Amino acid sequence: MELSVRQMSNFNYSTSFQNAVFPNPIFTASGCAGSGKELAQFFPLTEIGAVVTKSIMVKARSGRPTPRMAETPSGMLNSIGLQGPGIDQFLAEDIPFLQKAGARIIVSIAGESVDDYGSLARRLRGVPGLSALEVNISCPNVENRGQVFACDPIASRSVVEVVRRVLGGELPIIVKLSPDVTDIVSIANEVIAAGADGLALINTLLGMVIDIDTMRPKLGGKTGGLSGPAIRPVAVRAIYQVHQAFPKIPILGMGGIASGRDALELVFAGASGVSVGTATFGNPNAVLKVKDELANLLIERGFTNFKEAVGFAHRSADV
Amino acid sequence: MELSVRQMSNFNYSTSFQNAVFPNPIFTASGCAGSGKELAQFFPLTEIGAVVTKSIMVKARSGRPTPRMAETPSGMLNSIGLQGPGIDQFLAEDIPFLQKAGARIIVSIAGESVDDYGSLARRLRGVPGLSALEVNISCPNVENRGQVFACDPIASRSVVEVVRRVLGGELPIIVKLSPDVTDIVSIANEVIAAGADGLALINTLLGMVIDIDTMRPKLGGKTGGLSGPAIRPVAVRAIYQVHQAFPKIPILGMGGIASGRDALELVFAGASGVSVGTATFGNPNAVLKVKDELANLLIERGFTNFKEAVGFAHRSADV
Amino acid sequence: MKINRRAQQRTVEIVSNKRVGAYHHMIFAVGDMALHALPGNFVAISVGGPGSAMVLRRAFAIYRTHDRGNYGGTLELVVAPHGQGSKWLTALPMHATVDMVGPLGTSFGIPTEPVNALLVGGGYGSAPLFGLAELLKDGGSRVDMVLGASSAGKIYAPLEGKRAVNSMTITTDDGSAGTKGQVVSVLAGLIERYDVDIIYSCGPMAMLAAIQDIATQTGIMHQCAVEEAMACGIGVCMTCVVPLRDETGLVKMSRSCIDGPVMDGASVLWNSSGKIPDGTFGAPNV
Amino acid sequence: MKINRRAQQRTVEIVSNKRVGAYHHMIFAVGDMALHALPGNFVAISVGGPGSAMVLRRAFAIYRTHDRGNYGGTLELVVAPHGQGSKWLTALPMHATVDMVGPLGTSFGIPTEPVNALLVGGGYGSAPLFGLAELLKDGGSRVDMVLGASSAGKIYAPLEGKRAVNSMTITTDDGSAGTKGQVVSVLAGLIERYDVDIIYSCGPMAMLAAIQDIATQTGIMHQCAVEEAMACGIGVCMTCVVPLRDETGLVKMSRSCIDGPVMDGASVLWNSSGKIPDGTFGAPNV
Ligand SMILES: Cc1cc2nc3c(=O)[nH]c(=O)nc-3n(C[C@H](O)[C@H](O)[C@H](O)COP(=O)(O)OP(=O)(O)OC[C@H]3O[C@@H](n4cnc5c(N)ncnc54)[C@H](O)[C@@H]3O)c2cc1C
Ligand SMILES: Cc1cc2nc3c(=O)[nH]c(=O)nc-3n(C[C@H](O)[C@H](O)[C@H](O)COP(=O)(O)OP(=O)(O)OC[C@H]3O[C@@H](n4cnc5c(N)ncnc54)[C@H](O)[C@@H]3O)c2cc1C
Ligand SMILES: Cc1cc2nc3c(=O)[nH]c(=O)nc-3n(C[C@H](O)[C@H](O)[C@H](O)COP(=O)(O)O)c2cc1C
Ligand SMILES: Cc1cc2nc3c(=O)[nH]c(=O)nc-3n(C[C@H](O)[C@H](O)[C@H](O)COP(=O)(O)O)c2cc1C
Ligand code: FES
Ligand code: FES
Repeated sequence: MELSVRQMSNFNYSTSFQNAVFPNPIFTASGCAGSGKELAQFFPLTEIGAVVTKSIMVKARSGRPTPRMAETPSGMLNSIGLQGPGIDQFLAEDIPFLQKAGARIIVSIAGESVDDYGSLARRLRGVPGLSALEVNISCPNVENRGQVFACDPIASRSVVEVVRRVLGGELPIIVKLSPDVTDIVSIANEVIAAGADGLALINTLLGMVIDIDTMRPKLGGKTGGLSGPAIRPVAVRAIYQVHQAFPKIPILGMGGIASGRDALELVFAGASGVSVGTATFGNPNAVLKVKDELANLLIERGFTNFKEAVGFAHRSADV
Repeated sequence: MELSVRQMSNFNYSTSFQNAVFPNPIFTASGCAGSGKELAQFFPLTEIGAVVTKSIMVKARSGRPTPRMAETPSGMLNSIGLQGPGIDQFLAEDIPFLQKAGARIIVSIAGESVDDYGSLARRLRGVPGLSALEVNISCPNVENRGQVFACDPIASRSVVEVVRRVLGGELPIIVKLSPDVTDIVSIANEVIAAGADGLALINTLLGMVIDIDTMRPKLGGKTGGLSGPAIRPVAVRAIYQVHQAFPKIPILGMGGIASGRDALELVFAGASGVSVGTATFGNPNAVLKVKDELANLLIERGFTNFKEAVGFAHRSADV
Repeated sequence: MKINRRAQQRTVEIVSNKRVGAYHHMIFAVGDMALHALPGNFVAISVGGPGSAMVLRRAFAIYRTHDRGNYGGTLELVVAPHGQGSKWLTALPMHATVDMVGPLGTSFGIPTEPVNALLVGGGYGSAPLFGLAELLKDGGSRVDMVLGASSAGKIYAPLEGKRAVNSMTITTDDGSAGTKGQVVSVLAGLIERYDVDIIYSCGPMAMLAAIQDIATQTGIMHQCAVEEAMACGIGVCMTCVVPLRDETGLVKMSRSCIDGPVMDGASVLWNSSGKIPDGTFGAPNV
Repeated sequence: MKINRRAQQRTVEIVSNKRVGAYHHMIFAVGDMALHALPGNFVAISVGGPGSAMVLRRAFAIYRTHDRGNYGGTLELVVAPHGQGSKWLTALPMHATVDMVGPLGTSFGIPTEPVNALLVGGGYGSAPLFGLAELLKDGGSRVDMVLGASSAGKIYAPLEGKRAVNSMTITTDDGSAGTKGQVVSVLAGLIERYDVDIIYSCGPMAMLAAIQDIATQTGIMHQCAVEEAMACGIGVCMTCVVPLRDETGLVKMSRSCIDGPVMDGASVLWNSSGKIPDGTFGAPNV
């Protein structure tokens, strides 16, 4: 510990997603950090790489009925249903707070139609102090019988094309993919072709819990998203596959990260940044913990630069 | 407990998959019960609904290199790679043992080509004492760049058509699907159209663990199949969706079942039978434990017939 | 907005763990976390230890606190061994440590003038009411209490707590203690007898909803501590919401961990588990 | 085929748990499970308790057993607190219970005639060798032992164990006890000095492979207890395989939990982690 801290000064922890540079690669995960205010009670938001906001939509949204959560073995299901105040109130209240707190900001956007994504990008284009957009395409597309965008290569592509067109080269676009697909590499391929600068992997897996006492689905929304350590092996696999196919595209990894050793798996698989989601529910200081532990583990392994470790498992695997 | 046992006499625990009838619905999971001999050391195989054999292939197969397993939070990865002796030795050694032990037998078959499945069905057609075939289509199709059959609706369909043609109406066919697909209901639809009598849900999820000390994938086969309680919410969801779409097709459910309460979730979601896999590794008597606990839970809830409970969450959800 | 300004995360030691009826009364040495807790606040505790499959904290209403004593500041809980998490917690020995975050959430509002207060608790829901009773008494209020549970063992009412209130009424579903029936069946009588100005309550959602009905009928104030399933307890996950009408009349799905657990009973749209009430901010247009 | 005919699953009590150097020497009251254990057998223990995220048992070589005593039959292990599972186990207090399956696997073969045996252990791999030494001595054999580890604290060699053998050689990588270096560096000398007929070994795979090299060169028998990661320990999962040549010359991926852990060193195709040796039964045609 002593040693690590001493050596820290020589360790370059910074990472980048296209032109966006972050002092360290540990971010919050979308939907798992409230508006930022709540976590700021536990640590200064400047300490972490970036705050990824909950996915914001064009209009206010009540979300799904309760119960909205169920604990599962080493994980949880949630069915929040993207509750949020809509882009206007978000820009009026949440963004100014984050700016004042000095946080690096990645805004996550979500829409019900391709147009929604375009409108959101337009509203966000000129906002000062944003580092990147995360485009959450794990949303039902109302124009296509509610099929989730991320499950349809064509729809995924259309969303990214629109956002790219609106933004020009102004802000890096990180597209967040769902693991609930037959071939995540082919979806990645589409969104990269459409102009994604980076990918966020993975969103939650679709799951269900049945309450054995009421004998019906436990969640108000019936199904929910599975997150937490349970899904980490799926995240590692998805990141490994996508990094293998597109080694130059930076990946923001997430899925069950609660410690430095967990984050290290994602980094070796190919993640240039790591978001911490569910772990924050169990430990308000989880993001900081992951940040400190990961640095120590990398230093112990002789890395002097975080970026050298990204995708290392691919290089060492063929030795 | 007392009470439950007394009432047991009035409780009808039997289940059926088309014309195959089983005294109770708790089976082993393919690949998780050795050849049956090993478990017979712990309890008589007649006690459980059926033994589902490890997937047998046409030829002998060495499987993947070691390491073949990694423990993960509430789960494990395996990359056995379908090690087995091939159908000849299987028929000469494993089947006679199971027959002698009085076990009800479901043979799981796996192939590298559509023809393989046909050959296997031909070899098994006349074998006395089999209750059903489980068709494991989560195998790479060597004729189609190694794409897993279960990920391709057309290939899945072809396999089932061939097996159906060879078997005629002789043995029920239970087709085992992979959860690693964008739309499991559409795959189910194909295999049902091709003649499946039942479905087995779910096979493992594709995952990876990276060893943070060697800094490379931990498994010899790099990726592996994720099983255990971690995946239970995915199994419940898949079973619920498929039962909703095809309420008359019996489902053999599996994925993280280690107790009666776990099994009950699957039954309420729509499973007519429940296979216990990974839990046997943690507890050699897990299959029996699940069987006893599930019966007690059903009796406590006033069910007198197991079959009434199948899919109950669908009926109670809309009250 | 209240953002748990005084919340701390710390490792705290169990200095007492005693079974009392169906519950465990547990005392933790929490240092200055005890200084800031008010009746109605709760704490969130990690359960299961390292290597546990349980990833979420469990919330517990604070029963009472002491600023100083043999163990420095202490904080007390009344815990029902219910599922895996609470069973793990109540099985811990003396001197074991747990990770605790607190104090969290809103607290009961204390009137500036003396009033006639009726405190209603269901099961372990009595826990936060004793500290509240003390505060109210200190302010010169009359405090009557009614506690209900399924059976006698599930009434948590320590002797000193009983003594501190002006009257104590007990109801049990099975009649094993006090009046047979539910708390709501005795409320109307008590409200009249003691000329009640305000009801404070804590217990299962169905009980709170029923109390609100009576409060509405009788036109008296009702502050209640709700109990929605919480994943984080600190306002970051949006799982714990209840539909709440704000000052402007707008109904929002509001977090019971941050905008609650103590809420104005008249502002809650009760019996809406499983649905989004029509007109809620952002509700789907049907 | 040996199918663990005598294996039992039972809840057993910890009757002693003492730190010895880098290890914990643990004694369990196991009833008649102790009757059937032979040197080389192992047990598989559930770790983490209820609600644990660890779903697989951990295997431990049996150090020794006693049929009867204060606690009835007892079984002893030497456990290194390594990862989450073994740390949980070694942290358990006296009288805690664990779920144990055993005895499992093959045991060391004992010659019918007296021989000169060399027993080689790496780290906690010494554990099963003391019981083996006793059996060999009872049969009139000469028993020499060599134990190696990275440093002195990782040599497990209780006094009575040392006394029971004809000679004891210690090696450590850092020279903190005995000869500096690895066990294999002293083997050739010992084989010659004691006119060794057979080597018995237990320890990390790399050590066993190196011993086999020497055994092959010197043309002597070598029985070793291998240690592949095991998911089930009872032969049902096929994770624990090593390539093993059978009597007919056929190489098969064989389960180290059932066809082992004790194997004939000359039959194992060493250094094949990460590959399937060419010609293995069912190997892919390249
Ligand atoms: C604000 C608040 C105050 C509480 N105060 C107390 C208290 O003083 N004493 C006490 O014994 N318990 C209290 N609870 C309930 C407590 O948090 C646990 O939910 C309960 O102990 C069951 O957890 P478990 O792990 O034993 O059960 P499990 O069934 O294993 O819990 C699984 C999940 O469901 C949630 N859950 C289960 N039951 C409830 C419930 N009734 N309410 C909310 N969530 C639930 C759990 O929090 C957990 O996330 C309170 C809950 C809240 C939200
Ligand atoms: C036949 C056999 C005999 C053994 N005898 C002993 C003994 O006498 N004393 C002792 O301390 N340990 C022994 N081990 C190792 C022991 O089973 C555990 O693997 C070890 O304690 C590490 O487990 P963990 O939970 O602490 O580590 P973790 O790293 O949490 O384990 C994760 C997984 O990897 C496996 N694993 C990790 N290290 C090893 C290893 N070296 N060998 C095999 N699997 C491993 C674990 O079993 C577990 O499934 C033996 C293993 C085998 C197969
Ligand atoms: C309660 C909750 C809310 C979430 N909300 C969002 C969201 O608004 N947008 C999004 O892209 N992902 C959302 N996610 C997914 C997470 O950002 C993350 O991808 C996923 O949970 C996996 O990471 P974890 O295991 O660390 O939580 C949410 C997850 C949870 C648990
Ligand atoms: C070690 C291991 C081997 C398996 N082998 C097979 C197999 O040969 N054929 C098959 O269809 N499924 C196989 N499976 C998948 C299981 O049958 C089951 O579908 C899956 O593990 C989920 O159930 P569980 O969580 O109870 O293990 C295997 C699983 C494991 C863990
Ligand atoms: S419990 Fe997470 S927001 Fe209230
Ligand atoms: S550990 Fe399962 S077969 Fe050997």
